[in-house]
Amino acid sequence: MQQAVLAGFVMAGLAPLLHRWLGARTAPMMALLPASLVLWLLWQWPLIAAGETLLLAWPWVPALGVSLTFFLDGLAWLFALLICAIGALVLVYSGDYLRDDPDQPRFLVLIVAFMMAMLGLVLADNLVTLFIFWELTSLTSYLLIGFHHEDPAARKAALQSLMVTAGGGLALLAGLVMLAQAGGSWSLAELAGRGEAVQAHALHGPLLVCVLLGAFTKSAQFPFHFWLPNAMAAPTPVSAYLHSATMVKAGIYLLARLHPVLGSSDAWVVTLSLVGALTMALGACLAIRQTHLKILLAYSTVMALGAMTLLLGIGSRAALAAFVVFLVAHALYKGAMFLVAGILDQATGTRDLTGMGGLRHRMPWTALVAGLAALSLAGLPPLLGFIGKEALFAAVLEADRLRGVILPLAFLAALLTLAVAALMVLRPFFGAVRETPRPPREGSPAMLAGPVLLVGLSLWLGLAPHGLEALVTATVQGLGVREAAVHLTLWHGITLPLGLSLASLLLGALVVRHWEGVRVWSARLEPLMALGPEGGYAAVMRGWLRLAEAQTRWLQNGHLRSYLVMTLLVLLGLVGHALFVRHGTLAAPVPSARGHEAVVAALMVAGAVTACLMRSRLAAVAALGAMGFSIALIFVLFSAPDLAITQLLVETLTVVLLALVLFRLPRFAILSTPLQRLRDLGVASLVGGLISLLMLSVLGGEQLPRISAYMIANGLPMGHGHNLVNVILVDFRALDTLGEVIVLGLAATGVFAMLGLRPEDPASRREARAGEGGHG
Amino acid sequence: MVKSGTLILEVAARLLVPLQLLFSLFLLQRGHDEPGGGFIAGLVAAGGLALFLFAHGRQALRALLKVSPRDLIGLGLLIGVLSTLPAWWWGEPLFTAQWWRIPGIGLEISTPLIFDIGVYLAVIGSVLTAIIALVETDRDDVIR
Amino acid sequence: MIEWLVVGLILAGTTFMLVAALGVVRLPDLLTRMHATTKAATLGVSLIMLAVALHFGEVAVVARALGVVLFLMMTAPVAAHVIGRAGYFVGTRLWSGTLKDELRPHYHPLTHRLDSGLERPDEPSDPTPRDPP
Amino acid sequence: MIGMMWNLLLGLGWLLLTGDFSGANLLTGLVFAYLVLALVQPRIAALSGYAQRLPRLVAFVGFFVRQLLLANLKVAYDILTPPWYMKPGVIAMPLAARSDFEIAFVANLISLTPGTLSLDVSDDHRVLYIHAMFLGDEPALRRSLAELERRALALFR
Amino acid sequence: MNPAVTLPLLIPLLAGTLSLMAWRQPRLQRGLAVAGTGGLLIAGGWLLHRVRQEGILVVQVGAWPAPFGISLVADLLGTLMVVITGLIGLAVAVFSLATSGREHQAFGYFPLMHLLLAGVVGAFLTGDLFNLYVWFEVMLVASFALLILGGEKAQMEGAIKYVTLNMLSSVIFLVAVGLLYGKLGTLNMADVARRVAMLPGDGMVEALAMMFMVAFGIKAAAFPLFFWLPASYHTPPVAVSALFAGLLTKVGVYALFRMFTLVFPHSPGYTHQVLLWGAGLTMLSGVLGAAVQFEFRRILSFHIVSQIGYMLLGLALFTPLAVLGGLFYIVHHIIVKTNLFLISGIVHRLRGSYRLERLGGLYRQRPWLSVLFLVPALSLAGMPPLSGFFAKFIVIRAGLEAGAYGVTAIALLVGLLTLFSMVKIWAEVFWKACPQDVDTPVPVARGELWLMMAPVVGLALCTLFLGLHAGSLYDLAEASAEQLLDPERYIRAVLGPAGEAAP
Amino acid sequence: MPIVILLCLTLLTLALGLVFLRLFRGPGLPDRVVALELFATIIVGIIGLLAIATDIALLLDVAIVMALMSFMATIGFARFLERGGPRDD
Amino acid sequence: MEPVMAVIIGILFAAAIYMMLRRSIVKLVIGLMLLSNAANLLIFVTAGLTRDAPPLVPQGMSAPVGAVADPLPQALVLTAIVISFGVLSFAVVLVHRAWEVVRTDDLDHLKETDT
Ligand code: NA
Ligand code: NA
Repeated sequence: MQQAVLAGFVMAGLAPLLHRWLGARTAPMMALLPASLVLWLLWQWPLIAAGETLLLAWPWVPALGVSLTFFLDGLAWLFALLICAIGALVLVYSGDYLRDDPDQPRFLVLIVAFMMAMLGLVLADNLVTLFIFWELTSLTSYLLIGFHHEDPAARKAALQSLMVTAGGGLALLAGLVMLAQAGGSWSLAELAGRGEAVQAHALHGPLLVCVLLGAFTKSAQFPFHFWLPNAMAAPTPVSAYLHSATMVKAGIYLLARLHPVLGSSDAWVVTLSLVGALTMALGACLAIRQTHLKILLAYSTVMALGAMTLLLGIGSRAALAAFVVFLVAHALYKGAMFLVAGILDQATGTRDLTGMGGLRHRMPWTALVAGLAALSLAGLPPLLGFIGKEALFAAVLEADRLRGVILPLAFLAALLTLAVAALMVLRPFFGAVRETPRPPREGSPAMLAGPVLLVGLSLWLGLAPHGLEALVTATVQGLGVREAAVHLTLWHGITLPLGLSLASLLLGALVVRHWEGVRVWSARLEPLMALGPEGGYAAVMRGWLRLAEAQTRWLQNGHLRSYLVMTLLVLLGLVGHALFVRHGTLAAPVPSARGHEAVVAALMVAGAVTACLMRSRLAAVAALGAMGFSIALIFVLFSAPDLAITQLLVETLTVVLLALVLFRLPRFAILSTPLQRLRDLGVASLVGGLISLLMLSVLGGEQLPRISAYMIANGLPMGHGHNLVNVILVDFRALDTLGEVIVLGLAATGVFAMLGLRPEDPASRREARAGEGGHG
Repeated sequence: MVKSGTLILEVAARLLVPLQLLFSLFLLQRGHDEPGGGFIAGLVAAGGLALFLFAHGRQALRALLKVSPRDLIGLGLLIGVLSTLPAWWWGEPLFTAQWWRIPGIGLEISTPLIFDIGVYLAVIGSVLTAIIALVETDRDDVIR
Repeated sequence: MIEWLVVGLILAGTTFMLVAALGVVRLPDLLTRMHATTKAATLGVSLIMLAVALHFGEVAVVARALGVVLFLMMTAPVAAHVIGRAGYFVGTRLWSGTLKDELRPHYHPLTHRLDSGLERPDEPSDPTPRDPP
Repeated sequence: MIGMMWNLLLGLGWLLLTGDFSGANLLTGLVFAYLVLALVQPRIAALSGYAQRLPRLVAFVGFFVRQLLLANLKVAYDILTPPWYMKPGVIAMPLAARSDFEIAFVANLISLTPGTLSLDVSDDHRVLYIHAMFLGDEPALRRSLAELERRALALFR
Repeated sequence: MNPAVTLPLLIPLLAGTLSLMAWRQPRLQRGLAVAGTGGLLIAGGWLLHRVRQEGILVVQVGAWPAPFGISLVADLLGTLMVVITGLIGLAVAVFSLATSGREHQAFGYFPLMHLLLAGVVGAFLTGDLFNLYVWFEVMLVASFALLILGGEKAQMEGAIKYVTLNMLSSVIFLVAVGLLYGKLGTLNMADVARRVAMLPGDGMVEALAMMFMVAFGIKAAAFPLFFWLPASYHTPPVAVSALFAGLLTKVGVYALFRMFTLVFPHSPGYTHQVLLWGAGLTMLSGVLGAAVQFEFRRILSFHIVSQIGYMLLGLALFTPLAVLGGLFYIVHHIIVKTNLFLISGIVHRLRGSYRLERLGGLYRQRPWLSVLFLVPALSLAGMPPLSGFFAKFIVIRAGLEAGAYGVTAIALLVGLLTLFSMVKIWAEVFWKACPQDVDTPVPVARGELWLMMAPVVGLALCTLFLGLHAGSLYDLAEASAEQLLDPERYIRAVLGPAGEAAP
Repeated sequence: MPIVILLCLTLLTLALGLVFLRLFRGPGLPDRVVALELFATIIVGIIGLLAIATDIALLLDVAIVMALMSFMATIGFARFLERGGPRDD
Repeated sequence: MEPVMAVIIGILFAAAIYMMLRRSIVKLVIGLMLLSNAANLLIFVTAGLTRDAPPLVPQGMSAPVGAVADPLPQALVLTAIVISFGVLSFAVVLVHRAWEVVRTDDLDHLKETDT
C-alpha cells in the first residue's frame, strides 16, 4: 500500500511527461491508479467487515519515532474508499473539464499528489506521518486554489487558506507531540487503547486545544470557516474533490480518529457540539445569502462539516452511526453537485445563479442529476441524505449536553439547507430561459459519468440502506464503539425527527419563496460581517505586519550607533549581571606603579582622549600615533621587545595609510547634540568600567598555572630558538601566524579590489583592468 | 600636482632603502633568537619600499621590485603553507619543525625559518599592495 | 670611572632632550621648533647611546648604539626637511621676529616651482632637473 | 668596483649588527648585501674612491661634532632663558655641490647643525634655502655654512 | 600522521594561495575553484568516514603535546560542518563560474572564496580558543573583501556596518580570550574545559561565558545582535551572499555550540536560560523583519536570523534531543539557505532585479526553476517531507518534552510566518504576472544557465534526500550530539587519558 | 646610578608629556607632526636608558627600528600636506 | 602596575566606544583603532606585567634563569596586533571608498541598505 502511495507521488511528478505522450488521455489513464486502489480496498472488505484491522509496517526514522506504517480499519477504509473512488471520477471528469487548458499537466500533478497525500493521511498509523500528509494536503490545496495564479484574487484566497490551515497544522503538530508524550506512543493504533491515560495526563488540556485547532481550521469550523468559500477560486473539479469530498474532511477524519482517545472528556463533548452546531447554522445562513453557485455550495459544505463535528461531539453510538451515514451521503451528493456546477459553469460561462434559468431544456441529464443530488442535499427521501438527516435529528434529540442550544441550531440549518438545495435546482434549470455568456450545451459523457455514478449510489443506498449497515458498523467500531451492529432504514415510522423534517420542509419552502427578500435583508447585515472571523483574519494579518514593521523600524533602523549601543547594552547587561550578581565580592590587587611608568600610562590616556577631542582629523591621527608609541614604550618597560617593535612599526604604517587616505575626506563636524554625547559617554564609561572590573577581578582572583611554563622550558631545547616569542610564533603556534598572515594578505587583496573596482567610474575600472593585466 | 619627492628625499631614500632592506633581512634571520622575525622584518622592508615609492614614484618601485606585490602575497602564503608539509614526509603532524644543518659552514635551515620567510614576503606584498593601490587613487585624482 | 662617564652622558643627554621638549613647547613658530627637535633631540639620543655603548662595552652593543645614532642622523634631517618644507609651503605663518625670507619670492604656489633667483634671462624658465648619473 | 665597496661595507655592517664575527656570518652578510645591492644597483649614485677619503672623513666628523655641540648649547640657552635672542629668517645659499648626492649630503648636514635647517633646493639645484635661527651676523653664518660645505665636499672629491 | 584531519584545512589553503598567485590566469583560477572546493568536499567526506569509525581524531600541530601547541580536533560536529562547508563551497564555486564577472575574478574573487572556506574549516577543526579567533578573523576579512567586491554604493554602506559590528564582536572575543588566559592559564579548549570545572562557583567564569556568548551571538546574528546581517547580506554579488548566508553565521552558531557544551556546560540554569530567551526572540524578530521586506535577498537575510533562533533553541534546551535537533537544523539550513540565495541569483540574472514588485511571471517562463524554488523554500518553512520539517519537528518535540512551552509556541508561530514569507516570494516572483513596465528579460546563454542550475539542483536534491531519508542525518546528528553532551570524551581525546599536563 | 637613571627616566617621560602638550595644542598639523617626531626620538632615548638600567642590550633593537622607521610617519604626513590636505586639519 | 593599567585600559575602551558612537565615519574608524589597541593591551596586562625580564634564553643556557615575562600572551598580542592592522587598513580604505561613493562622512546618511 505504501508503495502504491509513493508510486502515486512519482506518477504525479511524471504527469507532465505522460501528458506529452498521451495528451488528452492522460487524465483517464491516471484515474486507473485510484481505480485499482478502489479494487484493492474492496478486496480487503471481508477483513474490514469482520472487524479486523490491517497493519502495514514500514520504518522511516525509527529513532525519531517516525514510521510510514499504514493502518487500515473501518474508518480508514471508508475514507480511503471515498478518496480513491471520487478521485478516479474527478480525474476522468477533469480530463474533459480542462481539455483545452495548457496547464492541465500541472493540474494533474497537483491533484494526484493531493490524492496520495490524502490517502496517506487517512491510512497513517504514525502521528508524525499523519501530520506530514496533513501538511501536504494543505500545500497541494494552496497550489490548487491558486491554480489561476495570474489572478490576484486566486493568489489571495490561496494564501488565506494556507495561512489558516497551515497555522492550524502547526498547532496540530504541537498537539500531536504532546499526545505522543501523554500517551507514550506515536502509533494511533496503540494510542486508541490509552484514552484514559491521555486524559489523565497533565498535558491533556493543551493538547486537546492544539489538536482541535488543527482539526477546526482544516475542516472550516467556525470561526475558521471563511477560507473555504474563498477557496472556490480553484477549478471546479478541485472544489468538488478537495473542498467538499476529501480535504476538508481531513479534520473530521482526525476528530473521528482521535475520538477513542480524547472523545470521552467533557471539554471534547462541549466544544465539538457547540462549534459543530454553530458552524452548521452559520454555514447554512451564509449559504442562503449567496448567488454564486460554487460559493453557495461551499457554505453548504461548511454546514455539513459542522454537522459532522456536532455528531462526533455528541459521541453517542447513534450519533456516530449518524456521522458515518452523513459523511457518506455528503460525499456523494456534494461531489455530484460540484461536478454539476462545473458542467454548468463550462456550459454557460457563468456561475451566478441569478444569471441562469430554464436550462433543463438544453441540459436534461444534468438537470436530472442535479435534481437528485439536491434531493439528497435537502434530506428528502428516498435518497441517502434523508437517512443522514433523520439520523442527525435523532442523535441531536438524544444528546446529553447542550440539547437546548444545538437543537434549534440544527433545525435552522436543516431548513436553510433545504432552501439552498431547492434554489440549486430551481434557479438554473427551471423558470424562464435566460441569456448566458455561452450558449449552453449538455455536458460530455466523461463529465457526466461522475455525477451520475455518485447520484446513482445516493439513490441506491437511500433505497437499500442495509447495504450500508456493515460499513457503518465497521466504521463505528473504528471509532471505538464495540457494541452491536447498526440498523438503517428509510422509514422509521412517525417519529420526532420526521416531524422536524416536515417542519423544516415547510419553512424551507417559505424561504425559497422569499429568497430575494431574504438576500436583501441579509445584505443589510453586511457591515456586521466585516466584524466577523474573516475581518478578524484580515485584522490579524494587518496587525502583525504592522507590528513587524514597527519592530523592524525600531531595531533595524539604519543607525549604526543604535546598533552599537544595543550590542553594548547587551554586553553590559549579561556580563555585568554575571559579574555582580553571580560573583559577589571583587578582590582588587594593590597597585604598585613607578613614576615613569605612570607617566607613560597617563600619556596613553592623554593620546586617546586627545584623539577623541580633536576637531581636526589629522590631529587625531597624530594623537593616536603618540598613543601607539606610548603603548610601544609600555611594551618595552614590561619586557616585550618584539611587541614594542611590532607596535611601533604598525603604528607608523597606520599613520602613513591614514595620511594617504584622509586628505580628501571632509573635516570633522560636531553632529550630535549634547544630550546624545552625554548618553554615549554614559554607555562608553559603563563599558570601560566593566572592562576594568573584569581585569581587576582576574588579576586579583585565583589564577591557575600557565601552559607557557612548558614553552619557556622547552623553547630552546626543542624549538631551537632563543627568542621564546618567536619560537611560539613560528613553531608552537605557527598555525596562528599562518592565519594572521592570511588575514593581512586578504586585507590587502580587499583593499586592492576596493580601490581598483569602481563602478561609479568606468574609466578607472578599465584602466585598473588594463593595469593589472600588465606587469603588475 | 606635486612631484613625487624632493631631491633630498630622493637621495635619502636611495641610501636608506638598501639599509632598511638589509636591516629587515637581519631582523628576519635572527628573529628566532632575538627580537625580530618575519613579520617585523616584513614591515621594515615594506616601510623601506614605501619610502622608495614616495620618493621615486610607482614606476621606479616597479622597476626595483620586478615582481608585483600581489605575487608576493601569494608566494609568501604559498611558502608558508608549503613549509608545513615536509613534516609529512617524516610522518609527523602538520607544522612539525624540521631542522637541517648544512655540513661545513654550519648553516641551519629549518621549516620555521622557511615559514618565516613566507611571512616576510607576504607581509611585504600585502603592505605594498595596499599602499600602491592607495597611491594609484592619487593618480586617479590627477586624471579627474 | 666609566660609570661616572656614563652617568654624565646620561645626564647631558637627558638635559638636551628636555631642552628639545621645552623648545618645542616654547618656541614661537614651526621652523624654530624644528630646530629644537632635529638637533637637540638627536644630540641627546646620541649622548645616551654613547652612554649605552660605554656601559656595555661589547662590540655588538656598541655597534647597535652607533647604529641608532647613525640612523637617527640619517633620518632626522630628512624628516625635518620634508615636514619643514611642506609646512612652509602650505603657508605656516612665520614668527613675527623673523628677519627676512628669501624663499617666498622665488616660490610659485600654483606650479610649485622653486626658482633659484640665479637664472639667466636666456635660460628656459622650466629647468630640466639633471638625472642622476 | 663601487659595487664591491658597498658590498663589503654592507657585509661588515652586517657583522657589526649581528655582533657575531664568524666566517659563516660574514658570508651570510656578504650574500645578503649582494642581494640587496643587486636589487638596488641601477639606482646607486657614484661613491668612487671611498677608501682614500677615510682620514678626511675622520677629521670631518670631529669638526662636525664640535659644531653640533657648540651650536646646540646656543639653542638650548635661548630656549631655557625667557627672552628670545634669536633672529630667525630664511636665506638662500648658493650651492657649490653639484651631484644630487652631494647636495643632499650638504643639506642634511646643514639641517643637523643647530641653528640652520634646510628647507628646499631650488628646481635648478643651484640654491639651497635655509631657515636660520640666528641671523644676527649673516655674513658670518654664510661663511660658516660655506666652510661646512667645502669640508663636506672634500670628502667626495 | 593523520592527513585526514589536516587535509580539509590544507586544501582550501593551497587552492587559495595558488589561485592568489594565479591572479592573471582566470582559467586556472576557475579550475582551481572547482578542484579546491571539490577536494574539500571529498576530504571532508573522508574525514567524516574516519571519525565515524574511529571516534574523535586529534592532530597536535607541530607535534607539541596537547595543551601547549594547537590541537586540531575532528569530532563529529566539526567534521559534519566541514563536509557541509565543502558542499556549499562546491555549489557556490560552480555557480560563480557562471556569475562572477571577469572583473571580480581579476580582483581576487576566487582566492578570497578559498581562503574564506579555509577560515571556516579552520574554525570548525581547531581545538584552541585563540586559534579560533584567528580563523574567525581570516573568515571575516575574506568576507569583508568579498562583501565590497564590485564597489557599489549599497555595498559600501552595508560593509561599514558589517565591518564595525563584526570587529566589535572580534574584540569582545579577544578580550574574553585574554581574560580567560589570565584566569585559567591555557588556551586549549579541552584544557580550558577541564580547568573551568576546577573552579566551581567562580562568577568570573560565568562572566566570561557571557562575554563569549555576546561575541558569538553577534557572529551568529542572534537577537538583538544581528543588525549587521540584514544591513549587508543583500548587497554583494549573489554567489557571495549565498556563501555568507550558508556558512558565516553558522560558524558563530557552531562556536556557541562548542563553547556551551564543552567549556561552559556547568550552569545551564543560568547560561542556557539566557540562550533560551535569546533563541525565542531571535526567531521572532527575524521573521517579523522579513515580513516587511519586499526584496528577495533581504527577505532571505532576515530569515537567516530567525532560523538561527531555532538552532540556538536546540542548544538552549540542552537535552540530547534538542542538541541533536539544533545540529540537524544547522545542516539543513545551510543547504537550504544557500540554495535560496542561489535561486535569487538566477532570478536576478533572468529578470535583472531582486525587488518583488519588479519581478513576476517566472512560473510561466521557467517552470522548473519554480519547482526548484519550492523545494528549499518549503523546506525552510518546515513543510514536510523536506529536511526542514524534520529539523523543526525535532526541535519542537524537544521543546515540548523539555516543558519550554512559550518558546516552542514561538517556534511554531515563526514556522507559519516563515511560510508566509516564502509564499510571498513564490506568489510575487513566480505566480504573479510579469509587470508591464519591466524591461524585456536579459537573454541568458544556455551554458551559463546550466552552470547556475547545476548547484541549485544538487542542493535541492540534498534537501529532498535529507527529508526522505532523514534517518541518515538523524543518526549522524544523534551521534554528534552524544559526543557534545559528553565533553569528557573530547577532553580525553585531546589531552590523552590522564590529562597529560596537570596544572 | 639607579637613582640617576630613575631620575632621568622620569625627566624624559615628563619631556614626553611636554611634547604631547605641543601635539595637543597644535596649532597646525606640521606642529603636531614635529611633536610626534620628537616624541618618537625621546622614546629612543628612554629605551637607551632602560637598556642601561636593566642591563638588557637587546632593547636597543627596539631603538634601532624606531630610529630607522618612525620618520616614515612624518613622511606620510608631509605627503598629506603636499597633496593639499588643509594644514590646520 | 596592573591595577593602574586596568583602569587605564578601561578608559581606553571608554574612549574607543565614545568615538565609535559618533556620527562621523572617520571617528568611527579612529574608535575602532583605539578599541583594538585597548584589547591588545588588555591581553598583555591581564597575563601579568613583568619588569626587566624579556622572554629570551641567554646564550649558553637551555632555559631562562629566574622568572621571565610570559611569552605566550606576547605572541598572542603580536598576532592580534597584526590582525587588527590588517582589518583596520581595510576599514580605513573602506571609509575612503565610502566617501568617494557616498560623499558623506555622516553615518546618518548611510541608512539606505537597512530601511
Ligand atoms: Na632665550
Ligand atoms: Na531562514
